[in-house]
Amino acid sequence: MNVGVIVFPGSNCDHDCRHVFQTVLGQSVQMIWHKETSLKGVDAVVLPGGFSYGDYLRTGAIARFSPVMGAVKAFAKDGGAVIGICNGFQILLEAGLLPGAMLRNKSLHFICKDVHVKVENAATAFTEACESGQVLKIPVAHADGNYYTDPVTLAAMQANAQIVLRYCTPEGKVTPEANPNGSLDNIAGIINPEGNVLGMMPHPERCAEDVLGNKDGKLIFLSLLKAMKVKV
Amino acid sequence: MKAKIHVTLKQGILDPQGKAIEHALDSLGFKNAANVRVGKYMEVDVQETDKAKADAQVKQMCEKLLANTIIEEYRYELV
Amino acid sequence: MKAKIHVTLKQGILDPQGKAIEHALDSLGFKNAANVRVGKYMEVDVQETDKAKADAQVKQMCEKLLANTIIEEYRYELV
Amino acid sequence: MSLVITKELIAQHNLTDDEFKKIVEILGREPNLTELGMFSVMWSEHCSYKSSRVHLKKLPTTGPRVIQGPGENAGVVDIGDGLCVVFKMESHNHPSFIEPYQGAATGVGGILRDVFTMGARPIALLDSLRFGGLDTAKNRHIVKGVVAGIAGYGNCMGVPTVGGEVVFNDIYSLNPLVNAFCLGVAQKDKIFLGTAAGVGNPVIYFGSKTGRDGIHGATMASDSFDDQSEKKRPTVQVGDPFQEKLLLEACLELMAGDLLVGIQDMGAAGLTSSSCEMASRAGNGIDLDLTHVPRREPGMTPYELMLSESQERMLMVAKAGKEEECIRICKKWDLDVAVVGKVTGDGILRVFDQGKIVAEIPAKSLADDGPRYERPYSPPGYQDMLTNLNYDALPDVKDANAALLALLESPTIASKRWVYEQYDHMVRTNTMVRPGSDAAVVRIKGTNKAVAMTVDCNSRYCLLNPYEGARLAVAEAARNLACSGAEPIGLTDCLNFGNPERPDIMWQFVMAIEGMKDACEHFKIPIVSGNVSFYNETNGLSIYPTPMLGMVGLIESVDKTMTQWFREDGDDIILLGATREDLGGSEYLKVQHSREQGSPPYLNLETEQTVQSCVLQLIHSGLIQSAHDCSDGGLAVALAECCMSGPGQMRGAVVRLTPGRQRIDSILFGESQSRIIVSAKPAQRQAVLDQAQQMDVPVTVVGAVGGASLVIYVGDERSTTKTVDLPVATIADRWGLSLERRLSQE
Ligand SMILES: Nc1ncnc2c1ncn2[C@@H]1O[C@H](COP(=O)(O)OP(=O)(O)O)[C@@H](O)[C@H]1O
Ligand SMILES: [Mg+2]
Repeated sequence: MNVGVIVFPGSNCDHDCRHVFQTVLGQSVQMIWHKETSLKGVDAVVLPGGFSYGDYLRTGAIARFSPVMGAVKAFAKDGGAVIGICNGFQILLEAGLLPGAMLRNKSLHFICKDVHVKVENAATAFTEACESGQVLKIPVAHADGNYYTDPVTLAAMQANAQIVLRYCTPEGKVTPEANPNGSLDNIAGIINPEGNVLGMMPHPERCAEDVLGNKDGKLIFLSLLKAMKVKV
Repeated sequence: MKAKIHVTLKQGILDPQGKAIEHALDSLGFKNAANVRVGKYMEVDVQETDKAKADAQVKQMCEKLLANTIIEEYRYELV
Repeated sequence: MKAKIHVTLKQGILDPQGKAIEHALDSLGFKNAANVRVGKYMEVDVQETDKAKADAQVKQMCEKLLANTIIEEYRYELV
Repeated sequence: MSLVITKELIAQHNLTDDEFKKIVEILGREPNLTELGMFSVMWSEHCSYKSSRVHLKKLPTTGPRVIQGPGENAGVVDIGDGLCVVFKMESHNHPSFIEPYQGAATGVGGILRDVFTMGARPIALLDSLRFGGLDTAKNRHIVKGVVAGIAGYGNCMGVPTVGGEVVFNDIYSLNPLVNAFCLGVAQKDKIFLGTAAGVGNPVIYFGSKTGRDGIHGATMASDSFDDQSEKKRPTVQVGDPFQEKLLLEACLELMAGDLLVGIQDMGAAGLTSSSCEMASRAGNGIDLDLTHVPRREPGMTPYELMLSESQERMLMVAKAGKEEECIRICKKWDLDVAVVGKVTGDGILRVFDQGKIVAEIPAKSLADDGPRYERPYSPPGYQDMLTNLNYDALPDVKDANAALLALLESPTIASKRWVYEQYDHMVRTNTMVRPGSDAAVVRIKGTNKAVAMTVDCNSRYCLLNPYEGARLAVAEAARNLACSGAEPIGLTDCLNFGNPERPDIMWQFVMAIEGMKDACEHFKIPIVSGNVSFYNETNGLSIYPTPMLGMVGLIESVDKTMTQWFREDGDDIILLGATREDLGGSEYLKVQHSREQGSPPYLNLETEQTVQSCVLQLIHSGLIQSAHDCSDGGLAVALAECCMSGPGQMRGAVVRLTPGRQRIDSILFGESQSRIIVSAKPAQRQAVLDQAQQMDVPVTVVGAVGGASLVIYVGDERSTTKTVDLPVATIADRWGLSLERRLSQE
């Protein structure tokens, strides 16, 4: 598979995403500068974490106007697989590729720690290597992960099984205590109705290798390979 | 012309920053401070002498970039 | 009474946010937007009917908490 | 500039009459105002090391792995595989007191630039912090601001902050310390130096525009605080980490091409220091034309442009003909860039503005010919009072449970989770051992290796005996690395002291240098970079001597990495090293008896090294499951940490300590050195004991992992009194949430 990792000014998990696809999973990776207007024929697109444009104004607010975003939108519209992680998720929200918006964490602090998320929908291109209800331990690292959307949209997302990942306890209980940032309905990751655009706050690329002590995140990437019928 | 723009969270959206400040004011002894809301204030020089044109432009800036209308509302004045 | 408080960076202090927004506005085609400065806007209800007292309190709030007077300045109105 | 240089003006620039005379001698005339400003910053304590240089020379700086020692932006040490690590530590104390968030943030920005300016990609940050107690709102404000500032900058840069140190003591209330350490990785043959070689080569400015910020920052850092300091506030610099991230990527791209001769960041003293230092290192001069310098504000004078400390700026000397390519790359990253001068052969830093010469000074006299002082030093009269402590007047511990809880809750010992959870400590996906173990461990991609890093200094020990304190700091840092499975390969330091013009402070400094020297020579650890911060003093009250150390170790194979926490119920708990009656200077004496007195713990470097070698052997031969050094709070605290600091499940332990004739409190809480708690599967017990005995390391099986409580019997096998008996959940709660609870009061 040929994966495109978009590099915005201020992206800082771009190398980490490349490392996972290239070194851990043996796929080929293109780094795509935000000023490009074509995606060079890649099979899937990653919007990596970081602080695009310093997260000034609002997270993702400026990045969504980068020239490359036109191509990303077109790619998504054609059914191409797009995953936005952390800042990437925030950019997808600002770009309108996913519904809702991010508010400051309830604690107002940046939070970096392992959290647990429950796979609420294992029938997506990004989770099919997981069991339904499986609990994954994946770190978060953000200051604005407090997901918000209006009640109507939330109800629609619930009805369509668009809420893919929810913060939970290690045992899989979705409780307020397990919610690290105040996110609505403990939302950690959502997908579009068509099922080809995923946004998630936790960083699966940070836990995809034994040497880092945790491989839960690898399942997200393996799912994508499976969906694309790539053998690993 | 100078645009003075206020971007605030919509009514009904929880404002964690406002809450924190309210709490802090309270502990500092300002017991009669309540309903703190925090927003952004921006000043932009718009090099345009026609007021109507400038107005249209600032409105566009707000809609497109300066405010996220899912969670925020904006107002501005031109001086 | 409601205090409407503006906290802005002092003249000469670097405003990275303003710079980034200006740049973004430019790439969006708003070529005539310049000198973007970003500050905070806060509203606080002050449960106090005496205007002079309220004024003194809001000033104190700004000095003590709401503004970082080393790099920021503030102004407010009471309505 | 026809301004008359008055005595007041000279004094305002922190120059002495003699220093001014020397300037006149160098120039053969009176300086103009711009020149006076340039001399004043370059000859400030901060830039010239005028009080410390004669002593710093004593430190060992060479070794088989050392590629670049002190004298450049950062030190460079070989780690094999054609790679090297580049690291340094620096202080940003004064600015962080004035404006905690921006002060700390720009401190991180500065140390990052020092590392990437050498051609290395930064892969880890650590921060060593000293604050006053958390019972005042002002101190809490400083703590929150500093931590948020470090987070704000490091997180945005995408460089993980993987470790650090935070100590609380009221002596730091008016002089908090913010020391930041950064480590990067580079190819051994791709190191860039700050040199302006090659007459005719273009000098290029890039990064942010120049504003009026931080003018006189360097002189401020060389000045004590007093009630007048408020007035100096407009010098606050604001950091823009986003800009620095672009600067980093642009630098690495510039360096990947064959474009540059030399490069240096503009840190303290901005354009002045970067230009004269680069020229001086090459024995050249530079013609600098200020007309082209990108500026943020109109009307800036040459004085302001030369002295501004605006952040996120760099100066490079390109190969002739390559300027277009350099400019293209800078523009790609949206940076301001301009050719501002060229290298000359006459050794003069000549500054032009609008066609006129505004300054003309031999580069070498600015950069290297600053004054050197052999300041007088002698021990303070109160030194004996500090060390003489009558222990008989202090009752032994009655309620060890309460004493242990009080220690675990004391902010210096309590978990620093509240701090490091605000730092992105995992970005770049290298962090094998996160904050919370003895040292942070970061793997080196593309190899099977990892580096371990730690920052350490017990400044109370240094107060009581600066020579011993410095030796102890070196020993502790090395021990932390050993417990993580790493061999020390290099050291950087950040020497924080009071006013060097006071003989007692200078004595502390000189003694600390001697201590570092002796310990480093013994362990064969070279000091490859560092920084001195004097004048940490307010209204005559100076901080404890705080020679902060940042030590780097190498782990040859990632699977030989060790952590401090207990891993499995049923494992044996084994103590390496001997427990003496070492209560002097302990955290226990401070918390329980409000004393910061006595002699610091005894340290024998021989013994220390053997214990460290022993634990490394045990790790390499796969015999142990965990290793944790005993430091602040002694054995009881170390055991508690083994129980609860792990990322997974908490574990209890049952331990028996036999006292001999020692005080109970010294057994539980004394800070005897050269001790390490290891745990091992019972099947490995004999092998561990054999290994230790063979190396002559005192070794005792003291208990076993298991249960839900930490139980410590102090007495022989027959004694059934549980001196300590606390549920692990309780100690974890007190230790884990102490900082958060204290900081959440407004
Ligand atoms: N305490 C010290 N021990 C060893 N080297 C030191 C010490 N203090 C300063 N140095 C070295 O002196 C040089 C100048 O340091 P410094 O002025 O702090 O650098 P910068 O210009 O980057 O701020 C550096 O190479 C530094 O490593
Ligand atoms: Mg430097």
